[in-house]
Amino acid sequence: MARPLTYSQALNEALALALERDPAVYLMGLGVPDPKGIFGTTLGLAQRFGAARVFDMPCSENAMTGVAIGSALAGLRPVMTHQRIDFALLAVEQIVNQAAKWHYMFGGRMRVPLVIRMLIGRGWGQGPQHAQCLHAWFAHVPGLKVVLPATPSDAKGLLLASVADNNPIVFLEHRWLHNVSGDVPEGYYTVPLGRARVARPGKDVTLVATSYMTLEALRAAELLAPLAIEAEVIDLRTISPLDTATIVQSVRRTGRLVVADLGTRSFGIGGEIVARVAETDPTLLKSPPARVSPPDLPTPTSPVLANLYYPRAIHLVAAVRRQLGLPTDPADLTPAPTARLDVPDPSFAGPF
Amino acid sequence: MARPLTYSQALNEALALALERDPAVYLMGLGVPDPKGIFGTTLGLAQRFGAARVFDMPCSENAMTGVAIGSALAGLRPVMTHQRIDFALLAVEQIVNQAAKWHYMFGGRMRVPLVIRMLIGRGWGQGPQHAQCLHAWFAHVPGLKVVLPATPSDAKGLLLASVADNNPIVFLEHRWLHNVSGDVPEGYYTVPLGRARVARPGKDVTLVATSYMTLEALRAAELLAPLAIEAEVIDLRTISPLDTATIVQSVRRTGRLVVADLGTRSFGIGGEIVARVAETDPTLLKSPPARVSPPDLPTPTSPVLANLYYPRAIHLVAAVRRQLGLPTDPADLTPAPTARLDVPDPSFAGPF
Amino acid sequence: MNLTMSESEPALLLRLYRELVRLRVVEERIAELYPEQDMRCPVHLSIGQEAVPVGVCAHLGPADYALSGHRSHGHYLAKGGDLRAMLAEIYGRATGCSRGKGGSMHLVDLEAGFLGATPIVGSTIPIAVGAALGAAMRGEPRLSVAFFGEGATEEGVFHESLNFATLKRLPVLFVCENNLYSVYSPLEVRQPPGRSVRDLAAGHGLATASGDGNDVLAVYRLAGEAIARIRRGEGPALLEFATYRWREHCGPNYDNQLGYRTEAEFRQWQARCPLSRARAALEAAGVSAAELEAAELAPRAEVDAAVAYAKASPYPNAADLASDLYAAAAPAPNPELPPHSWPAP
Amino acid sequence: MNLTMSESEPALLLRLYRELVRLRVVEERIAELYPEQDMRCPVHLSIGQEAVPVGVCAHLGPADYALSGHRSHGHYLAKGGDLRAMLAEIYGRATGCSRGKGGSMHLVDLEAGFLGATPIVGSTIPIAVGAALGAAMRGEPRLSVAFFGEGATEEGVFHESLNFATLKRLPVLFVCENNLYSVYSPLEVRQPPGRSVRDLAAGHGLATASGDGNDVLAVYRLAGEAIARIRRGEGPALLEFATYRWREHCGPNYDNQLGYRTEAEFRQWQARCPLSRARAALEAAGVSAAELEAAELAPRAEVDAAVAYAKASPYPNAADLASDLYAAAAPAPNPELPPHSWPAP
Ligand SMILES: Cc1ncc(C[n+]2csc(CCOP(=O)(O)OP(=O)(O)O)c2C)c(N)n1
Ligand SMILES: Cc1ncc(C[n+]2csc(CCOP(=O)(O)OP(=O)(O)O)c2C)c(N)n1
Ligand SMILES: [Mg+2]
Ligand SMILES: [Mg+2]
Repeated sequence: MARPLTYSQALNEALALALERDPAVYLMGLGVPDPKGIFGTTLGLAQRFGAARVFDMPCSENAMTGVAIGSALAGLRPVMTHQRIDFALLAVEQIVNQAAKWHYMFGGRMRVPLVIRMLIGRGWGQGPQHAQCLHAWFAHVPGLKVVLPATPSDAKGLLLASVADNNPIVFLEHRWLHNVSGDVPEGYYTVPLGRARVARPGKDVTLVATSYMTLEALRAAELLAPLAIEAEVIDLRTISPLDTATIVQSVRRTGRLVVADLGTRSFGIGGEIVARVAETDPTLLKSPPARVSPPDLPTPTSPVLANLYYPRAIHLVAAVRRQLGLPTDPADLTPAPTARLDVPDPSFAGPF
Repeated sequence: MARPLTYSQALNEALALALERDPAVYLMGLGVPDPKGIFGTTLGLAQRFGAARVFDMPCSENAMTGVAIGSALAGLRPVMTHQRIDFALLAVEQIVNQAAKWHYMFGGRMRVPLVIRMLIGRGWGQGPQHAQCLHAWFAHVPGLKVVLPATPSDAKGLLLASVADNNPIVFLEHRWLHNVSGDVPEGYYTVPLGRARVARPGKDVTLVATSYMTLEALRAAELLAPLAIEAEVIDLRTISPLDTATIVQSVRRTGRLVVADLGTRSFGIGGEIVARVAETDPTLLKSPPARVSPPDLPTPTSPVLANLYYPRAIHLVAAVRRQLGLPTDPADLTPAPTARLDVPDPSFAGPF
Repeated sequence: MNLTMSESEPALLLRLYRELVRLRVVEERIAELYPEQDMRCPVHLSIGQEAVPVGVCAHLGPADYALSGHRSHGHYLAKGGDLRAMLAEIYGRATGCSRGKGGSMHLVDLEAGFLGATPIVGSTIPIAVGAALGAAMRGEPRLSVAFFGEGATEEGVFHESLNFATLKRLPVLFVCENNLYSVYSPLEVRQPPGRSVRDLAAGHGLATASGDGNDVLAVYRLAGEAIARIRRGEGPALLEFATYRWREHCGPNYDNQLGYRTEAEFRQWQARCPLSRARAALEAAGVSAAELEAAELAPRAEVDAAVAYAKASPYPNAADLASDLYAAAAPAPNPELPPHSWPAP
Repeated sequence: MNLTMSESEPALLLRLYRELVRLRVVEERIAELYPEQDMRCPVHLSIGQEAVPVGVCAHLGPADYALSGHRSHGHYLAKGGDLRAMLAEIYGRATGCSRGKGGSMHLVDLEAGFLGATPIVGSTIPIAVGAALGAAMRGEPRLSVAFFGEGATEEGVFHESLNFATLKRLPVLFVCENNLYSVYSPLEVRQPPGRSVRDLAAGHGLATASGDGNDVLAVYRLAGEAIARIRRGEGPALLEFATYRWREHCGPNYDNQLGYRTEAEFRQWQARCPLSRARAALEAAGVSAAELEAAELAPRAEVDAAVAYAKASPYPNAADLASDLYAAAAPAPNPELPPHSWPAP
């Protein structure tokens, strides 16, 4: 039976199920057992499963990733958490040189079942060092899988699939999703890695999104509907493996492609998606494809600048309109300086 | 007056000129003053400019990058070296969170003139942890510039431009280029960052390459010439900033695009280049564009596997032929197991 | 627990006390205004920890460098940073010290020698070492100070930085404020029992000392000795100070109700308030109540004016978004740079 | 400098000597064959440093874990790794321990408990700690050993690893082979004068000792004490051994002519050859020349056979290129896993 849960409750439930089913699973990360429980996702788990299986760690992201890898080699299934992806940059050597490659470089003899949860920060002045979205980096590394759930039920099912997988997984949670609610099935289930989801069918344009941008894409589709433009929204769910077939099939029908991304534009995932379509057949595209993403800039802190930095549904709408020869007045895209766009909803007050 | 120099001699000359012109310039890195002198590029400089300006460092890539940044804030112009890009993964936090962002995030008040030279290893069993090409990563980071010279004269001019630039620069040298010779002008000159070079003009297909792949692209153009196919070879020289105009102008004329890259295929620079063309106008492309690059795998060590891993001129030729409806027998692309393709030339014996 | 003072010290202590009060008043004002939701960025208050920045920075001039992390307001102000520019920055205004791009976690004031604060734990430590290297190589008699918490000593970069600074005998002072917690995580889950940052650092071979971080005179004395040593060219030093954060890790509130630390522990540390202790010592030394009250009132006008300035300041505009991605071309090499006087190791 | 031996030790020393000789013979054969250009990968020989792997691994069983870095042949072999699979790996063959994907810098032998070697300086140290954590959490009485050079102690991850291992009292032994150089860089350009790795480590609060790394019995004794302590559950330990690499950093040749170290230094260390010293002690203890010669000849046949095996082995084929990128789906959770016996800290 499905019931409404928030994204963070769904993750909490997934972690509890994973811990319950397999004694090899353990959780570790800065603040994992603390009273805030990683935005609620780990609340109660230390109490229920014990401090030996749910524990905090020193501020040593690099070594602790190595520790997680070593424990995986020794038969455990670690789930590690970083409260911001930016902090995990200290651990890139272990993630990329080690975790991603041990299976291949030891001829299949070693395996590293390791889930690294990383939060993608946003809003309320997270600024240049607490709000990066570097999923494109990890997708570029052979041997990693990269998961970006958009809904509570996918969050649960993809996390359980990630824990069950025998490979290192980069599992990215957008901070603006934790409080979003949706129906979540009870009990244990997995959502397969590598398969996109058609979040809304449509025939006029394909909007490809991941994670939080799926919500903006769905909003854009609603804004387009009254103009008699039926947008198909594809939620990629995982970007590595990337479900090219679902994207191409959609563009074959719609002839138009807009990619909505969280990361900065150049050398991000948008380029890969556009390229895969163009490589299949550039004549599928009735008009130049578009990428909607933050500009190639660090994230500014001032809310006024952040408002200008992040694209929203209306930017997707404008991109679609442009493809259809319906221009948009740029002024319509510029938020009022006083607009409170740095929080997902008014209940979200304060820095996190 | 230009005279023939090797790529590493050209770099050595550039470093000497930089040290000579500006007392703020200094060089640091593992082995910089050692008897091998970073494949010859730093030979003699410690003797000439003194141990206070040309020095070795502890095996502490992360802190030493921070040290370089701090010294840049204090008015120096460090040139740092990593003998393999793989080692620099330990320093990604400093490069990406710090160096790339200090100018922007402090509102233009700070600047970090810092050149980070990184060697892209290849050949003779460098394998999974000594042969990665992660230039796409750095190009995805706003605030960095990413330079990949292909010729000795560009190596010198681009290195001098990089040292003169007031921003953090990732300067990537492919190991197979150090012994390549070419005419190099005497004295001080700079090659501007952000401008591609048409290495060979042609009208039938555009081959876009960087660094060592420029040599393979030129070879491919020669192989195509007898078939009456005139390939235009573009050497990007820098990928951030990326000279989109030169690429698009060429594809406008040729209608065909093949990107030759050093890094693994997915989410690499090839996708960005294809996307920029498609975004400009997908109808420019008379046939599906192609990316020629290593597959999405870690680098294997066995020479037999490495032979299969790295694409060569014949793979570019095959990609062009396919676009023109002239298929290639796959067997022609498979090297003999005993082929010695893991060295640039027979004089290159041994691990480095 | 009591401050001890020689005859000549009341004037010094009064000077330090004024600065302690100033830091406290600024941050209490931030805490008061934060719920208005106009400071839209994380703030990490150092209320309770003021004695360390004040005691250390009293020995520094604007030519000296300082760097800090997420909890940097005190270091910025004690180092001479511009209060108005700091508040404007927290308010996201174009007049902010980082022109609104950085917020509370990215303060800078070049004129004051405050080279920057960034909130990645430990990451400005090597940058401070690099600034010291730069000063040394340019032959400038500057000193560089890295401020950080005990959590930062768990990052490998801390050790790498100490090793290099000691190897090159650089003019850098490492100042660790050990406030027992990293966010809600107590020392027990992060460091072996009995660990002292000072002993840990000593293995690298630099000079070390530790002291009471809530006793501004104790801080002042230890810092004075360490800094004199560094200025004499005897190489880097590390100071560890025991202190305590009063408010929540991030934000304006108290958070003992969360249960990660006991109310008793909190009270014990509040009883050791660096301001109250300095005040008591000043009273005991005969400083008049009127003089003390004047000292306590003095910063209020400055803070009122700075808040008004910040709030009245313009926001950045759309053109500012894309500015400052890249620094402009280099000026021609500067022939007036002082010759390199830094001896090769 | 002379080995001292109690009455009962000749048998032990003879056993250790056999292993020292074996390592030496294997690596000298590699050096001899390398110029044929059929081993097409970097090799970092440990000739001169054999006493450390031999003395330490004599206390380990196949259930214990070991990890190493770029200079791992000795650790792999002493830990019981399969010689044929190692040579086949260096020859890039499908029968190699990593099926040709890894080469000399990526050795592994699960049956022998050699979990892996990788050539990023310092990076397997935390992995060894993690393996110890895994063993502890699963209630298995295994011990984990991290082998590394003194260069690796300059990487921050070394310190982070020591801190966590000590915090959790994990069954891990850190073994540092201090051979004075990192590639061509002497200690003076990397670490402050007088630095000892042992003292540096001691700041973390774990047990430490240092000794003569060219005296196999000294290594054996120190390792024995440390390992007994760890097996008693008293937490991690670190051993630092002074030793010296004879050949070039990477490759089969001698390289003193480069001038980064003196011929005199080299000769002094060669005079302290771990094999010669063990042999002299055995002679002094009355072991016959015939027995010693037999010990010295014994490995030759094994090595000949292993080289022949490696050279005759097939290369990987095109299908192998893309295999093993991802590990197959997990088996169902294993209900037979031992219950968690690791106490919460
Ligand atoms: C590398 C990194 N890891 C984690 C964090 C999250 N974080 C922010 S502040 C903080 C606490 C650090 O503790 P400490 O250094 O003792 O400073 P304090 O907050 O106690 O002043 C942490 C873990 C971070 N900013 N950077
Ligand atoms: C992170 C990293 N930095 C640099 C290198 C290059 N490198 C390979 S081996 C080596 C020497 C390390 O010295 P040490 O740890 O003392 O080992 P030794 O070679 O002396 O056995 C270096 C610097 C590397 N492999 N990894
Ligand atoms: Mg703290
Ligand atoms: Mg060494």
